[in-house]
Amino acid sequence: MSVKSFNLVKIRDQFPILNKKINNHQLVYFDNAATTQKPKKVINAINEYYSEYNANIHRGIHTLAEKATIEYEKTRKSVSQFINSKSEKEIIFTRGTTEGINLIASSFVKNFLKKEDEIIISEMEHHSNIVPWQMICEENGIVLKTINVLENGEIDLDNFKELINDKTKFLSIVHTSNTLGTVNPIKQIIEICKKNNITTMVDGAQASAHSKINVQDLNCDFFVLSAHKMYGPTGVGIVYGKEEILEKMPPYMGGGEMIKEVNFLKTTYNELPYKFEAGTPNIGDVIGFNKALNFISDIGFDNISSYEKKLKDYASNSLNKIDGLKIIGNSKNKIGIFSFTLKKVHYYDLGLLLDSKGIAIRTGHHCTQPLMDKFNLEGTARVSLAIYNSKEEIDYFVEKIKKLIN
Amino acid sequence: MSVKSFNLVKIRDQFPILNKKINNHQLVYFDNAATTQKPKKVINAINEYYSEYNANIHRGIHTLAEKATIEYEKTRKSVSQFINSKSEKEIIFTRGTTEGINLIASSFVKNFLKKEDEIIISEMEHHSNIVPWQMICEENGIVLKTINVLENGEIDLDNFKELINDKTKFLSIVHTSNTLGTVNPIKQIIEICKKNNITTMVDGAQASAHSKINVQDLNCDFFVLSAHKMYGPTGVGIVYGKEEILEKMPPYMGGGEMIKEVNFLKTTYNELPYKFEAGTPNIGDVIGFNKALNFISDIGFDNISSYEKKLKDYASNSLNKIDGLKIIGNSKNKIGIFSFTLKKVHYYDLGLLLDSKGIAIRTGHHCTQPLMDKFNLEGTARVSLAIYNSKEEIDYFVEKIKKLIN
Amino acid sequence: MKTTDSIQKDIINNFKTLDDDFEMTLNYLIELGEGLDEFDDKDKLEINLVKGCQSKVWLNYKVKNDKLIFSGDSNTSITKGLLSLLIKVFSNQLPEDIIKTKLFFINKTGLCRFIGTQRSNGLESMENKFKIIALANKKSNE
Amino acid sequence: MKTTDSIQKDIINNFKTLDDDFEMTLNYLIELGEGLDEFDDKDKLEINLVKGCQSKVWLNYKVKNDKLIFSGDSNTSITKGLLSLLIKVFSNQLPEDIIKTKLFFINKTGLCRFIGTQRSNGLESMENKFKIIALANKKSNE
Ligand SMILES: Cc1ncc(COP(=O)(O)O)c(C=O)c1O
Ligand SMILES: Cc1ncc(COP(=O)(O)O)c(C=O)c1O
Repeated sequence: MSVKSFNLVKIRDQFPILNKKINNHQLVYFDNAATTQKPKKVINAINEYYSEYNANIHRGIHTLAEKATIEYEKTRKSVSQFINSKSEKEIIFTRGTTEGINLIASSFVKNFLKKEDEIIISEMEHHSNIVPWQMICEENGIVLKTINVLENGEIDLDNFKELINDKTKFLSIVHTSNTLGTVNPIKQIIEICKKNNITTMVDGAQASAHSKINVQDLNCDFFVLSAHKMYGPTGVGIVYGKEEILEKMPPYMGGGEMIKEVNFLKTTYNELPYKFEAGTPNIGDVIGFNKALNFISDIGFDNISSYEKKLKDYASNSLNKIDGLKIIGNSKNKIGIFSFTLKKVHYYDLGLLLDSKGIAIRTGHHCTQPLMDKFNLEGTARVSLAIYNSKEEIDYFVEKIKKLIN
Repeated sequence: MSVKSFNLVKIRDQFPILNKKINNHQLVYFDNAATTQKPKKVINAINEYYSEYNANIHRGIHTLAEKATIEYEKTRKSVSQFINSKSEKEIIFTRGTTEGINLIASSFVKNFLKKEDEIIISEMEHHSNIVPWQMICEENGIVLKTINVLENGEIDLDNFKELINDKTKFLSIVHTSNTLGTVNPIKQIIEICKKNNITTMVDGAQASAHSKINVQDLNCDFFVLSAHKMYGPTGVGIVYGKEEILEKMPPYMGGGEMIKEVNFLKTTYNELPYKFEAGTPNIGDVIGFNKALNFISDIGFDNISSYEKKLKDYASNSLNKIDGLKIIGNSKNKIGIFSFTLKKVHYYDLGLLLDSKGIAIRTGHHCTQPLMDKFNLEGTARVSLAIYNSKEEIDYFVEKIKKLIN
Repeated sequence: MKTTDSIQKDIINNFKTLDDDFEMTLNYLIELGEGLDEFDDKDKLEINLVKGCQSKVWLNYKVKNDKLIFSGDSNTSITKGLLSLLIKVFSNQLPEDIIKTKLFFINKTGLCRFIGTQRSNGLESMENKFKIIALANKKSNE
Repeated sequence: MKTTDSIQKDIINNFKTLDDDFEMTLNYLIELGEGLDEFDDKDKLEINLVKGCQSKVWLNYKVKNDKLIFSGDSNTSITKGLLSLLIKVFSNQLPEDIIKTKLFFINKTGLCRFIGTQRSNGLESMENKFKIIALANKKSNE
């Protein structure tokens, strides 16, 4: 265990929304895979930026612009440390995971793959890690292949190896599934890819708030994430890319910031990371994101993993005791995300009925329709936990479900 | 004059940053073309969203998701009314003007223009309205032409007409120049385009906070803007497009939200406007933006135009009296943006020296290098005014400049 | 026979007693759904289907004295409750009256909460299904 | 001759008296710039140019007793002041000493404010220019 101590009450105190009443009940927020709540320090940082030093960045020389630029770039540095990238130049700000994947599809895959090359993804991907590849494949005659998912919600590694051939040039895979909770053996998968000269991208949207990410250790070429799933604001995401790869990629969007010199005859592009950041960025929220990273680091991943594992095991036990409840995704290595069906109650009814008791869960296909098809489901109910959730909340939730089905 | 009354003190009171001291002087913020400051109600709305009803939108059925979705979509409705679009479906949320232009380049121009077709822009465009066209033209063998700018900073309409030929298929032009302040005769330009079957895009980044935009009256096919230049938060922008044109355009990015059904064999896309909004959007700031639109509407464009015109004339007179000061851009129809050079002081020194007196101006090429080249300048100092600026601030600024050059 | 408008007014009055309480409203809706006549599983055909965001609705009808009699079902209890209200409004009415009807009870009962926002607007599809059926059964010479 | 480090320490002490006051610092910088020896316009050549974000700097040198004597100019007064400090540190030093020097006075004088953030980092280009000149003049057999 870390030397830092873990105090749930103190953590919950930092989230103003957790005091809210929903339909006359204390809010129980179990929709963390969709988006997490935000601690006061994140909200305050945004507030402070707009109240005290709002200015456009990078080109201004006045005091406000200087301060805003410094704070904005501090976040880049924090992200770099947070995921252990070699250099800050490897950190590009986007709107979120989805934009990040599109950036890589459009700037890397489109330019470095050719007709009949192959891309591998898996059956458990989020739509955001499917559709960009479908679009780019269709446009460029590239072939998209998908790794099977096993009945227990794990990736079929044998099938993965079978899919690889001389034409395989790119793999994009989810680190942690937003529907199944499965944590994939990313390092092993990337190692296999490296042996076969396959460029790799990891969708870290669901992973980054729950376990330490070390991109150098993973040795992935790209890693993408969303701030809003990490206690940070909406509208901010990151593309990590290895410097030598980002260097050779053409810009994604054109505009202010990403240029060195503009001329009607010849325009030259800026250096990394600015080459990929056209236009005024989401300054306020990038600055807020830094505080979310601080929030996580202050608790520490040792504490987070150990507490969240306990909570997950507790939830798993409790849910499994409910009559007619079936959990979809039972990987040994998983986080506190539980998709389930109930024999007697449709997930849509369940969602609304729990909402009437103050409990927020998600229902539907969770943007993973191919996975739903695989399991012959139209949708599920999903409980997804975060660092501020408690055993008491799980008890309350289980009690309410039991009442419903009896 | 409007029935609403105009009260500068009350307006200034809404902006917490205007009370700040910068280097021991009261802040005088004259960098509004880069980004405007934000009224308390915008800051509070963001704060409230994160403290009270933060949730991911559109697919959640619990109370928080429902509330967040409703508030998010309210902004779309407000924008639609603000620019008088026919339908809310015509309003697409982006990160800002730059992303909007790239969306149009990538989804419209790339798909509907062909080799040797021609695009017209002008010499006074912002880099964000140059580079995306350069990139798309180079990739697709399309030809980019530029309308001359006259010595007084107005567009050369005769030259524009000469540029049009059978191959001209697209025009993108700035409504109001961020460097010169020039307000272009957009309606007339679009009329000429319509007669020649040219699709039109208006860069409204600098226009939207200062005069009423009516896209149906303008009859443009596309209009783009940034919230952060309209007293709104960073990280939000709008693409307006005529419904029938947006309908036939393929999606820009792939991901969650923009799909109807995903399947490894065949994915179908969502309807407008969601087709163009892949991934979790910048929910908090979109909600904040609504309050910025309220702020503007509460004052009313009658009041805004009349006050800002007075202020502009006052500034123009005052600046013109300064020895060795030369204003670049003297169009009869312009807003309160003044780019200028001083005989005795380099703009960079001027920017820092004024900053030491609390005055924030911008210096450099203002992301319009081709325009700078045209006027044989490396850069200028730029004062850009907004609704909360005052004559007293202009007096203070002029006094400081006069001291400097004596 | 009551007009569609007066039926809607009755519904609004019934819901008033619930005092906008989320839970009571839900339970009442579910009860209403349970009160619907049994729907024959063999009528759960593609052509009778209305697809909402997270639920399915089947709608069938017969004609009796020129009036339309609707029957329906849903795979979720709450949507079934909503459906039962629409059936209450539209059943036993002439096609031309159905077509003319403007649904106003939804906004006045707090039910919009269960229909969901713009995105999951299954209600519009449901309403359309009723009206399309009505259109198809309208006397052609009118 | 003083070492580059001790010159830097002198500069830091001089700036201490300014008490981090933005305006006084600016004026002092401008004064320092004005104190630079006249730079011959005909030496304002492309090869002597260092391009910053918003300003231009020219740097020239001659060799005297194996030591490098720098001269320079800028089109902006404030950058010229900064340049004068760099010249103070590097002028009259042996190439190998220039190469070895780590600039630490910038961070300790509040001058980073005038060099700007990451983006407009003209200082790095200036420092590089000094060191490249030093490298080119280093005795080759060392
Ligand atoms: C695994 C996974 N990938 C991608 C995304 C898309 O992230 P965003 O909507 O923030 O772009 C999500 C979010 O739901 C996710 O869970
Ligand atoms: C005329 C004009 N167009 C486009 C832009 C780019 O806007 P943004 O940086 O918000 O994308 C600007 C902003 O400076 C502008 O002034």
